Amino acid sequence: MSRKNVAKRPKLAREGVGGRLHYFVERAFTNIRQNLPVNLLTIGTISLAFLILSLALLIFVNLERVTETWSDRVQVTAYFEGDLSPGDLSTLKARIKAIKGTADIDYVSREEALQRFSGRLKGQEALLEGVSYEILPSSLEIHLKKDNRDSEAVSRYVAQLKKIPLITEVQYGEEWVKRFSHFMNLVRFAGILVAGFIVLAVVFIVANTIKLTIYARKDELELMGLVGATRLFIKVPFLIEGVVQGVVGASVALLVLTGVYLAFLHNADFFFSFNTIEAGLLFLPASHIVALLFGGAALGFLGSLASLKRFISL
Amino acid sequence: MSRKNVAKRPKLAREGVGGRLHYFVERAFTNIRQNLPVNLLTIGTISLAFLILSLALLIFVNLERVTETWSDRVQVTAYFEGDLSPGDLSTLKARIKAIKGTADIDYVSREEALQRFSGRLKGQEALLEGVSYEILPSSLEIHLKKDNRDSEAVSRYVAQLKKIPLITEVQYGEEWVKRFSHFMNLVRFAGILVAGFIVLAVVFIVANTIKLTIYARKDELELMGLVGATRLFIKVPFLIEGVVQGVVGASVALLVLTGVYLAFLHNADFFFSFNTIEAGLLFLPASHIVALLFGGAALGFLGSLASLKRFISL
Amino acid sequence: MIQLHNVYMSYQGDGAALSNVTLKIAKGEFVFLTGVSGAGKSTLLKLLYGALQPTRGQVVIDGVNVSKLPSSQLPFLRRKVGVVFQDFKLLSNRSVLENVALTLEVLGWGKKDINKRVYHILKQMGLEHKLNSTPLRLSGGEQQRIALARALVNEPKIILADEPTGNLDEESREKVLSILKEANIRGSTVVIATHDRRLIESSHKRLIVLDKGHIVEDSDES
Amino acid sequence: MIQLHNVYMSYQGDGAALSNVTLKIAKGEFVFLTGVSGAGKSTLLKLLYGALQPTRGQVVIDGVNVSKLPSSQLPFLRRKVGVVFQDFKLLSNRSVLENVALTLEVLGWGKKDINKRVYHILKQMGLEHKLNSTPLRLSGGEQQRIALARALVNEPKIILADEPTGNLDEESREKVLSILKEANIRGSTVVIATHDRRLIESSHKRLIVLDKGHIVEDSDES
Ligand SMILES: Nc1ncnc2c1ncn2[C@@H]1O[C@H](COP(=O)(O)OP(=O)(O)OP(=O)(O)O)[C@@H](O)[C@H]1O
Ligand SMILES: Nc1ncnc2c1ncn2[C@@H]1O[C@H](COP(=O)(O)OP(=O)(O)OP(=O)(O)O)[C@@H](O)[C@H]1O
Ligand SMILES: [Mg+2]
Ligand SMILES: [Mg+2]
Repeated sequence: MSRKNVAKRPKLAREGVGGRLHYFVERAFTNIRQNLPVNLLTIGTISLAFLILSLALLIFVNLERVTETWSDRVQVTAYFEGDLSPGDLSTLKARIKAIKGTADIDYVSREEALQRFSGRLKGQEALLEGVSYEILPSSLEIHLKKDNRDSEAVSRYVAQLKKIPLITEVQYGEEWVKRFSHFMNLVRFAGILVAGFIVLAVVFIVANTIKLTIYARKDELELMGLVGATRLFIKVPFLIEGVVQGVVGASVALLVLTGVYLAFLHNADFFFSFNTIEAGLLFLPASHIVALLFGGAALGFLGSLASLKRFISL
Repeated sequence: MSRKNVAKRPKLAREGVGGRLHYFVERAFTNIRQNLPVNLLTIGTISLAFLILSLALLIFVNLERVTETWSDRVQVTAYFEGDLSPGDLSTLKARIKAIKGTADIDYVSREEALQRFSGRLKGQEALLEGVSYEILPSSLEIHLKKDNRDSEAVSRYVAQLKKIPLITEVQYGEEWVKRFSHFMNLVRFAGILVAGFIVLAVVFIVANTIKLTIYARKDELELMGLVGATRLFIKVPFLIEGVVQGVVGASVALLVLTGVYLAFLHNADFFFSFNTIEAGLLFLPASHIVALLFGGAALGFLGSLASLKRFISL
Repeated sequence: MIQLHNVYMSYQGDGAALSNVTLKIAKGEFVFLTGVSGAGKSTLLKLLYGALQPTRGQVVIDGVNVSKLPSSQLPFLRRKVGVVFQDFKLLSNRSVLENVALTLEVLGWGKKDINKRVYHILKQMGLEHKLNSTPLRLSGGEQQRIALARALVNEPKIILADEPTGNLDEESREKVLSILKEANIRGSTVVIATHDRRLIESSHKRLIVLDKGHIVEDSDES
Repeated sequence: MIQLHNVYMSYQGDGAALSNVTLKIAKGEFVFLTGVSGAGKSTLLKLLYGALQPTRGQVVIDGVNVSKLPSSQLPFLRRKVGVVFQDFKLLSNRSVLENVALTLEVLGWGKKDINKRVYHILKQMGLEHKLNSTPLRLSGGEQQRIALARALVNEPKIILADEPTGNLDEESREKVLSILKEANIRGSTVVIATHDRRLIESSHKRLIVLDKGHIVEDSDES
C-alpha cells in the first residue's frame, strides 16, 4: 500500500451534510448500545422525572377544569319592574346580549322563582303556606363568559347592565364573587408556583443525570480530542444521544401515565360508583403531550450541551 | 526495618468496633471530598427529588386540612315537638352526647332560626313580611366527630338519634352527605395514588442516581477487593456515603421548602390580601420532617446497598 | 508455597489461555516468568491471586486450594499476596500516599504507622516527594513504582509482579530489582512476569517460559 | 517539521518538567528520546501534540506555532500526528476494530475503507483475530499494539510513540520497530520515547537524552 493511496483520504462516508448526519446518528445509537447500563439508568431517571411532571400537568388540567365548572356559578340576576311583554323582553335580551362578556340569558318567571324558592326551603315548607307567587319578581339570569368572571370584570359588567333603563335592580353576590376571585387567583398562583417548581426540579434532575453519565465517559471525550476530532464531531453524537434519552424518557412517562389514567378511570368507576366520564376526568390534551415530548428532546439536548462544555475545552 | 517488626502488624487503628467505625466514617467523608463533583450532582438530584416529594406532602397536608374544614359542614339537625324546658333540654343534650360520634351540640331557638332564614333570603326580604318566628321550629344542631362524617357512619348515627323519644324529626341532607362522602373517598384515593407515585418515582430516581455514581467508581471497588479488603470493608464507607448524601439531600430540600413556604406566606398576604395565617396554611408537621430525613437516610443506604451488589461479587 | 496442578484456563468462548500447567514454587523462591505477548503470563498470575478461577485443575497457595475457597475467604488470601498489576490500577482520585496506604488500611493499621511505613517505602522508590501528588500527575515510570510500593508495603508472603519494569530506565530497574531481591531475602516468595531479557539474564534465577499457554521451559527442571 | 525554541514547561506549582529545551527535528527523521523516569520525555511529546502548552518558549510543528494556535485549529494539527500514549488510552467499551477506526472516522472515511484499512494494520500487528475483542480482554502487549495500530492507521506525517514496547517481547518489539521504520521510509517523521537501550543501540538513529528537563545529549549535534 503506497503512501499516495492513503494520504489522499479515500471517498468520505457519504459526502455532504446528509452523510455526516447519518454517521452521527449511527454513532449515537452505537454509543447507547455500548453504554447500555448507564443509558438505561439515565432513561429511567428521565422517565420518572417526566412522570412526575406529566402527572402534575394532568392534575393541573383537571383542576383547571373543575374551577371552570365552579366559576359557572358566577351569575348576574337582573330584575325589572312588573311583567314585560314578549316584545319588550326580547329587546331587553338583545340589549343585554350586546354587552361584552354576556354568555347566556335565562328568563325566570314568577312561577319558576317560587318553585326554586320552595326547593331551597326543603323541610320548612310550612313557611310557604299562604305565600303566592306574585310576591316574587321575575328576572333574567345572565351567565358570563369565562374571561369575565373575576371580581373586577363582573363589576364593570354590572355597571353597563345598570345603564339599561328597564332594569331596576341587579344582584350578583358581590361578596361571593370577590372571594371566589381571590380564591381563584390564589389557586392559580399556587398552581403555577408548584408547576414551575416541578419543571425546574425536573430540568435539574435530568441535567444532573446526564452530567453524571457524561462524567463517566470523560476518557472518551478526552481521547476523541487527542485523535483530532473537532469539537462538533465530538459533541454531536452526545447531543443526539441526549435527545434520544429525553424523548424516550418522556415517551415512557406518557405511556405509564396513560396506563395509570386508564386504570384509575376503570377502578374509580368500580369502587366509588363515580362516573368518571360524566365527571369529565380529562387526559392531557394533545398539545401538552407534544410539548412534553419536545421538552424531553430539548432537555436532553441542552443537558448534554451544558455537560459537554465542562469537558470539551480543547 | 526487620521483617519481624512488620509481619506482626502494628497496633490497629483503634481496636474494636468504635475504632473501625471511626475509620469508616473518616473514609466516607474523604471519599465525598475526593469525588466532590459527582457527590454534588448526586446530592443535588436527591435534593430536587425530595423537594418534589416534600412539596407534594405539603400540599397533601393542606388539602387534608381543607377537606377537614369542609367536612365540618356534615351536621345533623334534630327537631322536637314544641318548646322544651331548660331541664328537659339538658337531659336531651346529655342523651345525645352519650351517642358515640357526637362532637358538639348547638341549641337553635326560633328567633335564631328566623334570623338565619332571613339571612338566606337576602334581597327577597319582602317574602318575610308578615311571617312570625313562631312558624319556625327550634332545633339542636349536632356536629359529628371527624371519624364519623362518612355516609355510613352518619346514617348509623341518625338511627341512634331517632331512638330518643323527644326527637320528632332528624335532618342531615342525606344526599349531600353521600356525595360528599364519595367525593372525599375519591380525593383521598387520588391523593394516595399520586403520593405513592411520587414516593416511588423519588425512590427510583435516587437509587438510579446513586447507581450511576457507584458505576463511575467501579475501578475503586475492584481494586479494593484485589488488595484484600473484605466485602464489609469495601461496602461500609459507600453505605455511609449514601446515608450522608440522602440526609444532606433531604435537608437541603426541606430548607428550600421552608424558604418557599415563608416567601409564599408573605407574598400571598401581600398580593391577594389573603390572610394566610387565618386561612391556616400549614407547614409540614415535625413528624413528617423527621420521616423525610429518615427516608433520605434509608434511601441513601438502600440505594447504595443495591448498587454495590452489582459490583461486589468477590 | 505455590502449586498448580494440571491447570487449564480458557476465557469464555475463546481458546485456552493456559493448558495443562503444572508448577511448583517453593517458599522463598525467586522466579521469572516469560514468554511472548499473549502467552498467558498475566493469566497465570491472576490465578495466583484469585482474580480468575481455573476452568480445570487445582491452584494451591500457601496450603489453601484457591479453586475451593469460599469467596468470603478470598480477601484473607489476597492479604498475603502483593500484586503489581500490569496496568498499575492506581486510583486517580487519591493521592500517592493514600494509594499505597490502601494495603495497610485493609489490614487495619493505625494512621501513624501507615504514614511512617508508606514514607519509608516511597523513599526506597525515590518518590517520597510525590507523596501528595495524584497518579495522573506522575510520569509513567513513577506510576509503576507507586504500584510496586503498594504491593510491597505490607511485606507480603508472596509478591507477584506483572511486567514491573516496562516503564523504567536502567537505573530504576536495578533499584526495583534489588528491592524485590531484598524482600525475597526477608522471606517473600517472588514471581515476576517480564519480557526484559536483560533483567532475567543478570539475575541468574529460576526462569519459566510460557508459550501459547504451555510451559515450554523451566530452568529448575531442565 | 518539529522545532522547539527555548521551551520551558512547569506543571502548576511544581518545578520545571522541561527547561530551556531547543530542538529541531527535520521532516523524515527518526529520533529516539530517552532519559531516566521523570526526566520529561512524555511532557515533551505532549507539547508536540498540543496536549500541553509550554509555560515559555515556542513550539512549531509543520510550520504551525502550536502555542499560538487557536483551539479550533488544534484538531487539524492532531490529525497529522499519530500518538502512542504511554498509558494506551484505549476505550474499554469499544471493540478493537472501533478503537483503531476512530482515527479514520475523525477524518471522515467511509465504513468500507475503514474496515479494510484497520484489518490490514491489525494483521501487520498480528492481532487480526482480536478484531472484535474489547481492550479489557486483551493482554498488556496486545493492548500496546492496538494503541500503536491506532496511531499508525492513517499514516500520519508525524508519529510520536511514548514507550511503545514496554510490554512487548523481543520478537514483537522487532516487528513494531520495523513497522515504525517502514512508516519512516514512507515519509513519516518518527519520535520514540523509550528506556529500551537495546532498541536504541540496534537502530543507529539519532538519540536525544533528557535529564531533569534538560537536553543533556543529542547525537546529531555532538
Ligand atoms: N479477560 C479476557 N477475556 C478473554 N481473553 C483474554 C482475557 N485476558 C486475556 N485474554 C487472552 O488470553 C491470552 C493470554 O493473555 P495474558 O494477559 O495472560 O498474556 P500475557 O502473557 O500476560 O501477555 P503480555 O505479555 O502481552 O502481557 C491472550 O491471547 C489474551 O488475548
Ligand atoms: N500532570 C502533571 N502534573 C504535575 N506534574 C507532572 C504531571 N505530569 C508529569 N509531571 C511531572 O513532571 C516530570 C516529568 O514527567 P514526564 O511524564 O514527562 O516523565 P517521563 O520522562 O515521561 O518519565 P517516564 O519515563 O517515567 O514516563 C515528573 O517529575 C512528573 O512527576
Ligand atoms: Mg500480561
Ligand atoms: Mg513518560
